[in-house]
Parts: sequence; C-alpha cells; structure tokens
Amino acid sequence: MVATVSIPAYTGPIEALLHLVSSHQLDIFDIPLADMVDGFVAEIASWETVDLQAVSEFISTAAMLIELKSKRLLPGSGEIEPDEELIGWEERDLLLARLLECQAYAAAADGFALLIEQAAKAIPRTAGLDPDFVVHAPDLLEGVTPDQIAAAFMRATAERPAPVVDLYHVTVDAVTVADAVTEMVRRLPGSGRASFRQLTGHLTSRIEIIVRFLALLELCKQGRVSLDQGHTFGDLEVAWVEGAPTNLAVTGLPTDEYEG
Amino acid sequence: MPLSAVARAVEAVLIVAVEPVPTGILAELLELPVDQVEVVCDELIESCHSDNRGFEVVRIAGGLRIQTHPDLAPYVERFANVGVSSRLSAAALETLAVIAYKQPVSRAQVAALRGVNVDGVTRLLEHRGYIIPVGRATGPGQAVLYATTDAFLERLGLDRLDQLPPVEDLLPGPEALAELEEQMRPVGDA
Amino acid sequence: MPLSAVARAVEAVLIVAVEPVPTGILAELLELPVDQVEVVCDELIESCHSDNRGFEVVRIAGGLRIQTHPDLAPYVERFANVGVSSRLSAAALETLAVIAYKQPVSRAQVAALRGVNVDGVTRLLEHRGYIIPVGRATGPGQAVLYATTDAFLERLGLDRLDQLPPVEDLLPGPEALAELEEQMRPVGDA
Repeated sequence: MVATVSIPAYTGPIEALLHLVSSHQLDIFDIPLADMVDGFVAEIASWETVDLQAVSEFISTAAMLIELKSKRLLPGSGEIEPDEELIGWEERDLLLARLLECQAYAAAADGFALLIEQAAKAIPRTAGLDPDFVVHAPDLLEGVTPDQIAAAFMRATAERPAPVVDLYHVTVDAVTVADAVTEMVRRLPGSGRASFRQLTGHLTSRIEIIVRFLALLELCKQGRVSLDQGHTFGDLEVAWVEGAPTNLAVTGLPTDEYEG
Repeated sequence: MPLSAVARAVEAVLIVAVEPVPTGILAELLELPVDQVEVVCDELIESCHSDNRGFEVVRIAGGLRIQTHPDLAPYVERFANVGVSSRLSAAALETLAVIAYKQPVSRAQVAALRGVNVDGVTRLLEHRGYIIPVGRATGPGQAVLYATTDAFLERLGLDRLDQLPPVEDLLPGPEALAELEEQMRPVGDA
Repeated sequence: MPLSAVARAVEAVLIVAVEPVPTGILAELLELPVDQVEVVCDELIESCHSDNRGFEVVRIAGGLRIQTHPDLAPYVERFANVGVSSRLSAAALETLAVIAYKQPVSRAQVAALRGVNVDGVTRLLEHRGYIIPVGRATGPGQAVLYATTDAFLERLGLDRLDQLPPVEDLLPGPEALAELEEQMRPVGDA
C-alpha cells in the first residue's frame, strides 16, 4: 500500500508530492498541510489493517514538508532552496549514521581495553625447551661446504644500503615532454600516418611511452598533429597536419621531468 | 583425578612451546584425529582448574597455551617485572576496533569513518604486530588492506575473532541517538 | 589434593621463569621464611607426581625449575622438530658464518652487523650444537660470547678453524663494533 494524499493542488503518492515541491513544480504554500494530514488520517480509518510501512512513509515525508514550510514562513530564510534543504537532510542522515557507527567502535575500543587488562594478568610460559633437552634433529649443515660459509660471511658483512630511500643511487631515466615533442616534430612530417604503437615500439619503459603520449596530446592541442582512434582501446592513428609549422620553438610546454 | 596419558603429552608440549600450539599440530604429534585431541585439551584445561594449579591452559589465537592463573598476577608481576607493555591510546584502540570489525580494510576507509587521518596510528599498530597488510583493494589506487593478527588475539586473550561481541550490540541506544541529533542541529541548519 | 595457595604462587612463578628460581627469591616474593618455602616446594614437587602431570618441578642448582616429564621426551622431541626445515635458512647460515669468522663474538655484535635481531637464530644454532657460549665480554653488560664447536668443524669436514677459506675482511675494527653495539643498546634493552 502506498501513502497517498488528496489536496486541491495534487492527488497521488506523498513521495511524489515531495519531489514536486523540491523541484519547484509546486509551491509549498499551496499545500494545506493540516488538511493533508486530516485526509490521510481519515484514509487510515478506512483501512482494514494498518500498513505500518505506508504510515511511516507518510509521517516522515509529512514531517519534512512541515519543516520546510515552517522555515519558509520564517522571515529571512526564503533564500534557502528546497532541494538544498533536502540534500542537507540526506547529508545529515549519513553523518548521523557515521557518528553512530563511530560510537559503536568507541564502545568496542573500551571493550578491547578491558580485555587487554584482563589478559595481561595471565602471563604465558615462554621458557621454551628444557636447556639440557637433547633434540636428535636432522643435521642442518648437511651439504654445506666451507666455501658456502665464506660466501655467507661475505654476504653478511657486505656493506648495507642505508635504511633511507636515497635516490642519488638510483639511475633515473629522465624524460621530458619537450624532448618528446622535438622528436615527434622531426619524425612525423613527411612520414604519412603512423600508429602510436609504431611510434613507441622501440621504447622500453612505461614512463617514456606515457611522456610520448603527452607530447602527442600537446601537438594535437597546437593543431600540428591529428589523432584518431578507431574504436575504444584501439590503436591511436597519428598524422602530421599538412602545412603545420615544423619549428621546434614550442612555447608553453610543461617542463616537468618525468622520472622512471 | 590423574591426567590421561595423552593429556600429559599435550601438557608437556605446551610447557616447551613459546607460542600457542594449534590443535592440528597436537593431532599430528599424537597421531590422533583432531576432534579427539579437542576432547583431550578440554580434559587438560579442566584438570588445571579442578586441581587448583597455579597455571591454566587456555585456547587463544587458534591454539593452546599455558599461562599463569590471573589471580596470581601480583606474585608473577613482582617476579617477572612484567606489566610494562605500553598502553594503547584511545585513538589507537578505536582504530584497532574499526580494523578488527571491518577487516580487510584500507587506511582510507578507516579514516573516512573516524573522520581523522589514521596513518600514524596504523603504522604504530602494524609495528606492534597487531595488524598486518593482507593484500590490496581491487579498485583504483589499489589501497593496502589491513587485518588483525594472532598477536592481536593474544593481547586480548581471545581464541577467535568471532568471540568479539557483534558490533550491532555496541550501537548506542535511542537516548544517545537523540543527543547526537541535538548536537548536529547547528550543522544541518547552517 | 588441591594445591595450597602458596604452592600455587610458587608454581605460577616457575611457569614464567626462564632459569631456575632460588628458594631465597621465592621466600622474598611470598614474604615467608626460607624453611617454610622449602616445605611448600616439596608439596608442589609431590603434587606434580601424584596428579600425574606432564611436567615435573625439580630442584636444580640451588633453585627450582619446571621441566617436561622424562617419559614424554619422544613427544617433546617430535614437537621441537615440527616446522624445522632440514636446511639452515640463509639468515641462520649468515649468522653462523659471522660467528665462525669473528669468534668469540656476542649476539649483539652479530646483530649489529646483520642489522637484525639474531637471538632466535643463535638459540637454534646453540641448540643444534654448532655454537657454544665460551665466556663473557669484559665491558658493561658482560655479554655472552659465542664460538663454533668441534661438531661444526666436523660437519664441514675441517680439522681446524683456520682451514676456513680466507675472506676479505670488510669488517670495521673492534672499536667500531663496540660503537655499533652501543647504538643498538636502546633497542636491545627496551
């Protein structure tokens, strides 16, 4: 069963009424709320069984309409958009749900603290094997040679890299979009159409390929190349625009270096 | 009542163990089916209580462990100078609670819920060994997902995660809800 | 017969003790005269036998210790071998190599070199008879010094240590080692 209302301006489900109001198709002042409620109460009386779902839906929606109307009636609050109001409510409900969840976890944290306190009163035995207990274990040095011991020593005492991430020791393939643009301007004119795969086939690192792509986008923006992709995820067709300038003095290029 | 031969063997193994021993390993050692070993473990656990021993055998973090009886903590603490394991802050405990209930979960998810950055706290919890990265989310960014460890269970004295109370039971009552709504009014009306 | 309250306390202390506990210390803890503590210890020792426990309490080196009952040794030994791979891990081999070439050397020195805690590994190596404590350092803390054993040489088919292949000594001198060790102290002592 659906909660319906019947007022001069509108007859139908109450939820749709709220939508009409929030989308400005109906003025809240044209809705006699008291009559609307009376009408609904009279309707309930005619039901054989009370549908709680429909009743709660009515109450919740009617409450929103009442709050909306009372706010509109107050001076100085006319500028609040009804749909903004509704958004506010929705956000508030989400925030409320989140806060409730947080309170539940705070209660759980209190429980954890209690458990930890109780558990700390019992101390586990960690003495391990009796010191004079003889274990007849398989020989762990089976097959190990003196040379391997020497090699292990060298490994153990080899200088260790400092535990900080020190980029000075890393070989960096610095590639710039400007370099890639230069390369494309040299290569593309006169070569007809080329696919992006052909243009990047000789590259090994992903960052170089990405930078090449950025360079092509830049040239496309400057109107010097045309890019065409037949279908989604298809290979990109690159063509030099006939008559476009082939000077290298490109301006406004990003100068960032991309490190691979 | 004197212990059965198998219960004695289990006790001996637990005496030399340095961490909880899973019943599966005990079953292997004793060459007995696991469910039979469980019965033996129950016998051992019960005997420590009925014989009024100074220690108890408990099921913890998925295994069995020998530990001192809690009511003797005053003596043991004086002797072993224990009880110095540093306390966890309220923030750390709450973050730990969120991870425990929602695992596997990313830092961003925990932060979104708690409303604060939790990077430092998760680092601390990971350093203490209570949480561990268990994989990556499939979505964009492939966030690292965290789960709780056996050390977490041990610290709380729990055998399994499902011994934690259901989080629904921890939700605040209607009064707290009304109070929250009251606090939120200025936000909603702003 | 259920244990007396004092015997329970003694048992709890022995459960957490790693080395034999002198009765004098027990007397201090319990605030009882030593001869009374001796009676309590007898009660405890006796109870383990009459209750047919898997462990026994023994008087050793002027103190008391809990150890597994001798007739359960087969289980204990099997347990000790569970999860032990038949080969040394790379980490264990490196630790053994450092001890072999730098002996006598303390755990802290090896740890300082390898950059990781080596307590577990040295215990394993000592337990398997490849290394042995040979004395104590003279400095503060008097760290235990380890050396390799004859069994170690025998396994490698060597007669003498100097038959180990020569290695280029990349190690800093003893002063630098001491310094490294110093840096580690806060961690080790925490």
